[in-house]
Amino acid sequence: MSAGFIYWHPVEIAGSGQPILRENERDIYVEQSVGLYHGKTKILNKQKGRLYLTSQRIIYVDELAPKKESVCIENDDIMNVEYSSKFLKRSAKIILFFKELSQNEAPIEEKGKQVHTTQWNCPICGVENRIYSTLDSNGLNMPPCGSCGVEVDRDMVQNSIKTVVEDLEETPKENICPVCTFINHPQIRNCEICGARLKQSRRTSKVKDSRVRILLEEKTPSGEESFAQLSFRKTDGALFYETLVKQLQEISRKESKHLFNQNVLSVNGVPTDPVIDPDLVLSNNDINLIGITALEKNKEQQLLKNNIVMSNALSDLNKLMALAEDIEKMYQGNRKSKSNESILLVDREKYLNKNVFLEEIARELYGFVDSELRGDSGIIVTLVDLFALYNKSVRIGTGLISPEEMREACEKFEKLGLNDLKLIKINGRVLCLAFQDSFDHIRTKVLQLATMRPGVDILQITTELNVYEKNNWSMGVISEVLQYCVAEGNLVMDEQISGTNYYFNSYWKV
Amino acid sequence: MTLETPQIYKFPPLYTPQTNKLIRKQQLQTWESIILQTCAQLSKWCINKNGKIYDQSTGELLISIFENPEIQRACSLEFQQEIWAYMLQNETALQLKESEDSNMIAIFWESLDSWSSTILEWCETSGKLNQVITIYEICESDENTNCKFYGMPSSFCLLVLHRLVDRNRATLLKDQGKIVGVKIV
Amino acid sequence: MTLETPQIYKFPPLYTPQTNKLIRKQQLQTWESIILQTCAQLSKWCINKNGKIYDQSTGELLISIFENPEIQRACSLEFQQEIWAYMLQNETALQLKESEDSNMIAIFWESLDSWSSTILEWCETSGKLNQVITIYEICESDENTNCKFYGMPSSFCLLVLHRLVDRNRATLLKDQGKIVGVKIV
Amino acid sequence: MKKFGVAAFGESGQYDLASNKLGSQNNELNEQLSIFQVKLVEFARQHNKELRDVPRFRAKFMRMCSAIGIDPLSIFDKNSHLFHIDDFYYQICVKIIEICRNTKDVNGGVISLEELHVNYFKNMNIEMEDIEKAIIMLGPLDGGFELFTIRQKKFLRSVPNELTDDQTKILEICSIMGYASITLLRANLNWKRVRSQSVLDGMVASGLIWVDSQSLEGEVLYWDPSWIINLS
Repeated sequence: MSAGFIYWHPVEIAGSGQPILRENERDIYVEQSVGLYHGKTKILNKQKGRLYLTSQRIIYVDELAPKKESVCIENDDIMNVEYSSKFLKRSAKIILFFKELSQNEAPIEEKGKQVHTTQWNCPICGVENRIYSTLDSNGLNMPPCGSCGVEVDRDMVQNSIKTVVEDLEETPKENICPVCTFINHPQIRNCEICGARLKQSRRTSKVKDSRVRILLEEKTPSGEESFAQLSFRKTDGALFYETLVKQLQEISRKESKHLFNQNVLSVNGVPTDPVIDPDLVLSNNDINLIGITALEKNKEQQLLKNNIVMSNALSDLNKLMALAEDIEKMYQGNRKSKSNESILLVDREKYLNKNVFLEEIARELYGFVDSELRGDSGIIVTLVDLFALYNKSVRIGTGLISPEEMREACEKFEKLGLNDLKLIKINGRVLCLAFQDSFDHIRTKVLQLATMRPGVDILQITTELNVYEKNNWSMGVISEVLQYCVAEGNLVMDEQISGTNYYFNSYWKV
Repeated sequence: MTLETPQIYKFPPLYTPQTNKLIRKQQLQTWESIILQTCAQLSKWCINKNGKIYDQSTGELLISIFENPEIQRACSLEFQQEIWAYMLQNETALQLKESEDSNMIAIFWESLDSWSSTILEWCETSGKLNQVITIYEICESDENTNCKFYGMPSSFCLLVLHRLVDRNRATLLKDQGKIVGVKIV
Repeated sequence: MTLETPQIYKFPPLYTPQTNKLIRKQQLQTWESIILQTCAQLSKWCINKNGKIYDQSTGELLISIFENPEIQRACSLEFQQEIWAYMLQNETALQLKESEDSNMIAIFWESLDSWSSTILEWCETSGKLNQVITIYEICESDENTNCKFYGMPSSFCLLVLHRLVDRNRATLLKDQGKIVGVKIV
Repeated sequence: MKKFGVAAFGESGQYDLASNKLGSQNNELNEQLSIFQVKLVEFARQHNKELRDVPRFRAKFMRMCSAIGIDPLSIFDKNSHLFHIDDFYYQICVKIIEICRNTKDVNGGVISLEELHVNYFKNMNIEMEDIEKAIIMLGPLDGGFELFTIRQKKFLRSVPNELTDDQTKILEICSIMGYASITLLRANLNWKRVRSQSVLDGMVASGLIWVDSQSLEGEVLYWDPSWIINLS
């Protein structure tokens, strides 16, 4: 059982099919007809449902069996998010990368058995705030206040700061809720009475929650999966993605203020320049910025920030590289990022001899065709289309491959044991890559269609094949298959000025 | 009079020349049988190349074989030529040479032999053997209105008589090159 | 102001409905993108069915989309209907119901979702949350002249607000059936 | 725009109709971002060598380019490409396939090479022989991509079925005035009406020419669409 499964949690669903939200959980956005993937494989009977983004979780409510099949993912477990736009027939996807377990546990252990909580009340709105860790001593201002969101500077609040040290003698087995002191079951992440986050939640239990049913389509030969994918069938999911990114930034900002990167000098080898505070770059349109602080962040400030980033970015190469993501974020506002992270960098220079490189390309190609193009009835894709698709979506950033190499890689499938994908030539002229029985499958499909609906044309066939059944047949391939059926005598043509209609050949025996 | 056409006449691909060779051949055969059947039903010996058949008396268009208004389909001109070429080659039709009906085509919904034996048999029964008779007398004289060959155009009748000559059961009498009569033995 | 139109706008056959089905579909898509692009450039939310767009202030005709005087070509009325039907079906346009502008069509050169989020975001930044605001205040009040939705016709604004109601982020206040204000949460 | 086949992925022009912008962008911000884009391109050119040597930088930079919407082809010409010289040609191959698939429903799969060069590649100083070299490279993929010339004008066909002689003659006539008609065909090739009608109808059926029934002389004209490169 791969560790990835522990991130899926059960959800209680009301009779109406609506998820029952926790105490102070606020739902932000709903998306229709979404499918779930665990790693690269589809999760069976979780392919069509509604997706709720809330302030704490992403909840999937299945359409067919809401009570049984609905699951959710905690926002805290998500490390970062990737968006890949609609591509050919492949629907738009959001890839959620989960935090590794180890990272979760480290901060708690390090601090030994005690947990420090500091309380202070905000001079503006008087609300008593509490955070679970010590204040960074030299920080100029306090973290934003929970209700009015104002970051007050330290000395205004000096007298009311109280740090309380609680040590965790009581066995971790018990799970006392800090807000309403109700003792919860150790595995529960949110207090059942008031829904507040429980300290225990940090220690994600290793064992998979038994109430969740995850059946994968079939075990593909991929290793430990620590990411999930949300596939948007109807809309392009851009709005959902942008709101989710905002939400994750909100969470990470709250956390990162106290736990990570405190007064650290350089981040992965590139010195963090005090002038550039990562916050500076973020565009000002946070939806869920609460309270009056949102008022000051307006366009002028945004322009100022961008200028600082731009001038710094172009000072030298290292700076540019360090700010690559930030620059992408700057453009995030008006342009979806099209590139999707290729997990494995198959870079040409890395390989000594060409053969090994080609084998690696063949595996990457197989994975791409299998996950992106394969529909219910397999797939046939012309080599030319595949060449453009593969280079454009997977090879970006790691050097393209030549048509020559593409063909040689395809000829290696046999050797690599990936023999359910092979090169075929339709009508003796168009070279395609096809899954084992895809050609017979589509041929019978086309003949059936012609018998059921005499006089069908290529437009109707393509819609029928691709829309009603989840497939990615290109018009080029279908027209080749049609020509094949005509050549073998099963179909006869009715040529009109508006195009060609096809009939099943029921009169002239061949 | 309602004309029966075979089921396939309402099958749109019939009007598009099929690329598969085997099917193309059978398609031409189908057209040939449609044309023969239609001419037999309307007992038309010669029809225009464009496939339009008019009623002798009223001049009203009975049928245009190559066009089917019901399913808005029609054979292209090349395809029509191909069908005629097929029938000529199959000797189920013959291009009439005379200048003015150069676009008339004789349709043998019954073979020339069978026509020649019908006329031969008519001569024997009506005692016309060994006498000179004119083509008009064969085709249009009112006594053989009920004969099968009544109303046969003279050009067609000539073909039949030539067949009889080949079977040397008849000799043609020419007057300055124009055939006037025939003597059947 | 010079309006950019794609290359294909100067292609005469674009104005004739194409008989080839595939090309016809592509033609409709091209017309849809021309209309969306033109409305986006002129930031017009609703235009007349006949494709003529007038300048709000001067009333002078800016462009008549379906006619291209340069190459003396114009779309026939039925073809215009077909283009509108295609866009309605594609949900990139919407027929406005109210009686007096029955031949006005709302053009979504940006999706209703994005307009609703823009208005939502404006409410948050300008602190108008949880207050009752009128449509006039949103679209025509001079404080948000530089907002993208300034000058949006009220009928279009209503559509956007309904979308917000669907996302249960707003409630509409009706007074004898007529909508007077909206409260955005 | 709903498209089939590879055509579904395409260039998002300056009006990305599908993407809904959450932030309220106005022109200052847009301007600032485009100025930065230009500066970034120059910067990339100066640091070309460094970028090429460190694979990690190269990957990050390319990804940033595609996120910002800069077509890598526009930054590097032949001698300064990030990976190695051939990549430049592979990039052109991909772009050619993309454009052919995008415009297939408009020009029936026949595209004029001059227009392809002038409308798309010229401003990235990519020359005609680079394009032709890329097309030849596509050979091994057996995709039915083939070059042919009509009256010294080069065309690229991206659909497997070949043009008949009659169809080529008609495209020849179209290359003069942009359209063909029955009278024109009779005048130049003295084809009878029957023959030109059937060849023209065949071309319309296979999407090679468009019909125009509003011509001034009242006769139906058949226009050649192979010059149309970008649709937005």
